[in-house]
Amino acid sequence: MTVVVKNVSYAFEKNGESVISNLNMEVRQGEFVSLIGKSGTGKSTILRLLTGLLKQDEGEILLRNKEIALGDVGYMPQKDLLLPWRTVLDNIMMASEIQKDLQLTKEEARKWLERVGLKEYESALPKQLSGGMKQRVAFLRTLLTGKDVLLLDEPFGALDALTKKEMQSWLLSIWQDLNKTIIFITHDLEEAVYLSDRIFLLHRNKKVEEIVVDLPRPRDPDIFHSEKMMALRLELEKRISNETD
Amino acid sequence: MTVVVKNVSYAFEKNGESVISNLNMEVRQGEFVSLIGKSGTGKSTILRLLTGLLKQDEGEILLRNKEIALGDVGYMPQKDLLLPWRTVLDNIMMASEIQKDLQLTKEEARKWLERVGLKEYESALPKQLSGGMKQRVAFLRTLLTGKDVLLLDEPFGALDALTKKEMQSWLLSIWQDLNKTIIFITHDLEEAVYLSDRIFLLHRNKKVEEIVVDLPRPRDPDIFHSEKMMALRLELEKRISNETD
Amino acid sequence: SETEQTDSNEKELEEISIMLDWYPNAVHSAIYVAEEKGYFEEQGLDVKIEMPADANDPLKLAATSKVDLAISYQNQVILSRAEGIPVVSVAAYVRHSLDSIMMKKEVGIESPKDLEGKNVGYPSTVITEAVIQTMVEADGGDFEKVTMTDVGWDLMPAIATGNVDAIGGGYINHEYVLLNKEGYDMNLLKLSDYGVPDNYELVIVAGEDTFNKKKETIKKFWQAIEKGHEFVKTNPEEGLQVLLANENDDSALDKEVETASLEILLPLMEDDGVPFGYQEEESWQEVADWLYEMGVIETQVDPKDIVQNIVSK
Amino acid sequence: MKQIKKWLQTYSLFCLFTIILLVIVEVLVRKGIVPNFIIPAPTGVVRTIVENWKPLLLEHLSVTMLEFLIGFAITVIGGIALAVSMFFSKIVEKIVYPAVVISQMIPIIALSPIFVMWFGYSIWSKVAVTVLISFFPIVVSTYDGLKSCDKEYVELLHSMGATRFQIFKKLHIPMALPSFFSGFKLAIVFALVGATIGEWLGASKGLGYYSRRMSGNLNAEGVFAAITILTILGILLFALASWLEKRTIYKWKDTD
Amino acid sequence: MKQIKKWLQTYSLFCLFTIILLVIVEVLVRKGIVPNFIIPAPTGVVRTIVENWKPLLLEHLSVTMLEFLIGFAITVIGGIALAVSMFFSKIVEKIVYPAVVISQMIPIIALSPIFVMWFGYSIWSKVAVTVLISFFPIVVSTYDGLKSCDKEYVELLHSMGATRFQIFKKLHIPMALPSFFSGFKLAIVFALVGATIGEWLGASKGLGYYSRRMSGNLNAEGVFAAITILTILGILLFALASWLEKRTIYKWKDTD
Ligand SMILES: Nc1ncnc2c1ncn2[C@@H]1O[C@H](COP(=O)(O)OP(=O)(O)OP(=O)(O)O)[C@@H](O)[C@H]1O
Ligand SMILES: Nc1ncnc2c1ncn2[C@@H]1O[C@H](COP(=O)(O)OP(=O)(O)OP(=O)(O)O)[C@@H](O)[C@H]1O
Ligand SMILES: [Mg+2]
Ligand SMILES: [Mg+2]
Repeated sequence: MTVVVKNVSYAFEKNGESVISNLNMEVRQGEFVSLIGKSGTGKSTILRLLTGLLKQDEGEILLRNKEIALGDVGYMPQKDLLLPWRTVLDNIMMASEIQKDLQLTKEEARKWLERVGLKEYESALPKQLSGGMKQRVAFLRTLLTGKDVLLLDEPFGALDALTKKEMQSWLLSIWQDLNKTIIFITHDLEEAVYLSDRIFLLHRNKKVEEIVVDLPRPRDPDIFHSEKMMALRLELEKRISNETD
Repeated sequence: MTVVVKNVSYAFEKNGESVISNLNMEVRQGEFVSLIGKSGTGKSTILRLLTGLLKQDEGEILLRNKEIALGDVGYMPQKDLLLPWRTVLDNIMMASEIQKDLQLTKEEARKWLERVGLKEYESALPKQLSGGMKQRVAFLRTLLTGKDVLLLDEPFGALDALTKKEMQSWLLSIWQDLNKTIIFITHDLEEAVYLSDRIFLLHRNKKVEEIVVDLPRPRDPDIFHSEKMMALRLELEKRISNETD
Repeated sequence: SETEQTDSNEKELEEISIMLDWYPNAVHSAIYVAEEKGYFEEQGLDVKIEMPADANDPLKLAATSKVDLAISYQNQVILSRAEGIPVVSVAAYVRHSLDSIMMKKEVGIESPKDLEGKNVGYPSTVITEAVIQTMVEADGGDFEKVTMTDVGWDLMPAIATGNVDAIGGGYINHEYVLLNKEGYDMNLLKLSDYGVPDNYELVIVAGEDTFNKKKETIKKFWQAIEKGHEFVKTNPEEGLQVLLANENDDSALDKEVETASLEILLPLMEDDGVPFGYQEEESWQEVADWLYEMGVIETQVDPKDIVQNIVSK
Repeated sequence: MKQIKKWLQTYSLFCLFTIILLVIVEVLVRKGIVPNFIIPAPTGVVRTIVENWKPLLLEHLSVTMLEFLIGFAITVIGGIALAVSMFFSKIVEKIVYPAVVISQMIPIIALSPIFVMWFGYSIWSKVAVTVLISFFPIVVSTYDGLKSCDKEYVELLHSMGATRFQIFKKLHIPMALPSFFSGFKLAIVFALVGATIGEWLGASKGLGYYSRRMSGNLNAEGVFAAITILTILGILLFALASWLEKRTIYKWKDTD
Repeated sequence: MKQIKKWLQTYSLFCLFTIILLVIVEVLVRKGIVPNFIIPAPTGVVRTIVENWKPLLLEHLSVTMLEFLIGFAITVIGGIALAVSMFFSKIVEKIVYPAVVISQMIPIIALSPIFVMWFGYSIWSKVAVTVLISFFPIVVSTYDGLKSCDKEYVELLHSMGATRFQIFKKLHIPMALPSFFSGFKLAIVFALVGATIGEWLGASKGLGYYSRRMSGNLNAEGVFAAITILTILGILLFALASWLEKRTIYKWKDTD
């Protein structure tokens, strides 16, 4: 197991109501898992616990059997948070500036920009980009941390339908190429089904359900229209609606 | 015809490239139409032309055979744009403060808040609301302009999957109750199909395709899983992808 | 070798600084003559002459050893001693009052009593208030009815523009002459005519520490000044010339005015039978008593603490 | 109780530090290491204030306050009026904005003798200095605040058919408040300093005059007594403005 | 060319207005309606500047500039250092912040006689006033700028394993620049005014001294000549600071 979350609880205020309560979760090397659930069920909080930004009140979080620490994983927060005074290229070089052992040349970074269709925007400033472009840059910045485990908080939430589809396929291909472990938050059930090996469904009552997506890999966008996909989506929807809120 | 758009063109800069070019569109009283298309195809621009905020360079826009003017329609912009110093109640009372002939009592406004599940938030300030709640308030504010034609720019873009579903059904029920004419922008193809009588598909090359949604009314959320729905969605997707970009 | 020589020459000169009471004018002729004619150098002194921005400053700066010597006022020195400020007076530079009350003739003030209901401008010191109170009361008037306005040191603009009806603290040899010259028809009331004791208008003061350390240097300084004074006395015209040559671009000394000023000053700088600069303790006592009486100072001061004559009778 | 605790948490260290500093000064002066006329002993200053509280507060403070109030009222009313006309008229803006900014570059103190010539030693010369010194923050902050309003909000109200005046009232004014208040807080302190400067240049009453007179009398305790009162007053005015800001910005509600 | 056109568009009205005002004053003075000592004729002021340019610029301006430069350097270096230490140490912040704010409430002019006693008529009394008057905007704006950094950005860099120093350098410093510059622009103007005030209170050279001296001599032309030079200098310094701001904020790039 690459990531192990064992009996973790967390409350924002001491003695306050816990947002995460007795959470258990295991993620294998190279696995793609999604977290879904209504707004406020603690998805982002789990991601921040996994980065080490928040410290669980109880339980333990292990990365390859060692207590997880800051800088161990790649994290892409919900907002793009690009540094407004840095060009696109400089923004995605961030991590390599911070971690000196990470040897990323500008050439390599440029290749990545090309791959996400931002070749000409290399020296543009964030304010010159559209929302979708920003999101892509933010994703690249996370990818280029070079970490094995990537935590993505709704990376495609701001993209339009088609770009989103493209980005999904693109993400899958990168994931397969690089053998990354990805933990992914989304509001889009289809997206979750299409991308994931497993889905964790968070409820308001802090219970977590696990759904295994037994669609074959590699997946093709055509899979969206398969019977199996529909069935899984229906299943998910039902489980969410059934929740006594 | 309630709304008639005839040969309309618009460019942001004089002699610049036009964003809208020779657009024709007619919307009947009580109809629900959606605009879809990639980011930047001019959906929001069309809505702003329809409010009178922008003035077309060519062609004409008529509301019940009269040139459209500011204050004629209800408009909900893409951002929520709630006034941060006003309570929820005061925010939705906005339009009635501005147009004195609009007689809306606080009592009625409160009833509406109850109907969208924001009863307890009457005197909350916008900063105390979640993204979804803000969007609901912004929608109410538009609805309570009392206008017959409502222009909604991605009202449910920021909501989570389930709340979105709820809001869609809710919107449909209001629309049917009140016999409003709605022009709706969305990125979500399913949403467009579920809600609309007709869908206008905007292309990058400024061509506009019209798709009629021949699903029966009243529609039920179950319709999402119908064959017909799937077929329409596929159709739309194909048309969007086929676009030579 | 030439530079070496000047170097060693300069090394021998002892530095001493003096801050004038105000910007240079006729009263300072002796000092500039001593500088120009090399009298200071004869005494082995290198004198730095400084000017104040506020007439209250020289004494304070002497007390804090920011300058060695300062030209100040007898009143002011007594007041300072009463406040515990460690200064001593080493010589009397002008032996009689220059201070007076001035007003435009057209205002129609004939005697201090007429100041009732009028607005009097004065520099930031209580002493002028005491002066005017003494004069008004000596003249049988009610001081309560006089409006006093602190106008800082901009006495002339204040009276010239008619913002005040009269000014206190102006000098008969300076403001009076200058205002008349500017075309204002001025009247003046003399202090000693209305019960204010005559005083040493200008004295040379030093901080106590400085005096103890540099007594000999100060004596030499005074000898040079004395020589300068002698020169000015015998050649007033030439003495003034030295002063005017020394003026900087932005001071607007008027030859005519300064000539008149010097004429008024010279008789007031010396008394018969008393060496130039010698201070009588009785004079100090008289002024101190008056200040105490007027409530300007709250503690009696002993002239012996203040007076450090560097010339003997 | 909770507020007091919070206040203590924020300021206790500063107070402690101030007290230590005062004690050090006191000791230095008492031991004669620093002469009294260079820095007076803090206890001496307090004694001066206590002994002279009547003339200090009733005679001098009241005059200074009057000058301050008149000047600040003119600044606020005139400044807002100017900012609003700049907001509505491009021409006024183009003439006035540079003038207001440049007025900031003029060393007012150098201009002061001229003021005295214009206004004499009446209250108006002090009011003039007060206004000149506090005008800039009010005008610029109000104007910038009015300008800062997001174009999208304006469009929203336009789409509802709002008139220009309605938009100004319902949108621009509340939007301008945060910026206005940051200028207001500065201006209120500047205005007090301005009144003091005005008095310093020629007066027969007021704390500025008092302090100058005491300085002429070589009475350092008196100088510091006036400065202490003025500083405390400045702090109180600033606190008042901050409180007003809090109340207005956080509780502001538009009623028709 | 385009820049000149833009400049003209922005300032032409103001210039026109100023010229009209100057002409009116000139006429009033020449016709004797307003006496020369109340407002000098603009041409008279210009003549004074032209005739005395040598002492004005070489003697007085240079002294004022020296005081300004020393004082402003101390302010900027000391102010930034203080703001940074406040940022890193809660204790320093709690002691210093109130002190800096309160320093704003002190009427500096009333303190000036004390300064003269402390520093004499040396350059340091002017530097002291300069520093005291310009310190506040630098410290507060720098500190506020450093504080203003969004917590989410800090978390992002933390998650990348950045050290505190890296976060400071890559995030806090650039984030602080806009706020810093708004303080810097104020401070540079205040500093010049401070040097002038310092001279006004005791000096034998410098434009502040010159203007005071001229005022004592009833020479209004001289007063205005000094004020004019000081004002132009203030505008130039402000423009310089604005230019620096533009360059730094809009082109700022972090290189390792
Ligand atoms: N910094 C914080 N302090 C206190 N409470 C917080 C904080 N951040 C989040 N919360 C609360 O914790 C709960 C979970 O928040 P979280 O952001 O993890 O939800 P989420 O599932 O990511 O929601 P969304 O889908 O809207 O992003 C919410 O109730 C939220 O109000
Ligand atoms: N104020 C403006 N000035 C100049 N160009 C503009 C302006 N607003 C929009 N545009 C341009 O007009 C085009 C259409 O913009 P619009 O916002 O209507 O697109 P949209 O279809 O609503 O996109 P999205 O789905 O991202 O909201 C875009 O290319 C955009 O860059
Ligand atoms: Mg979240
Ligand atoms: Mg849009």
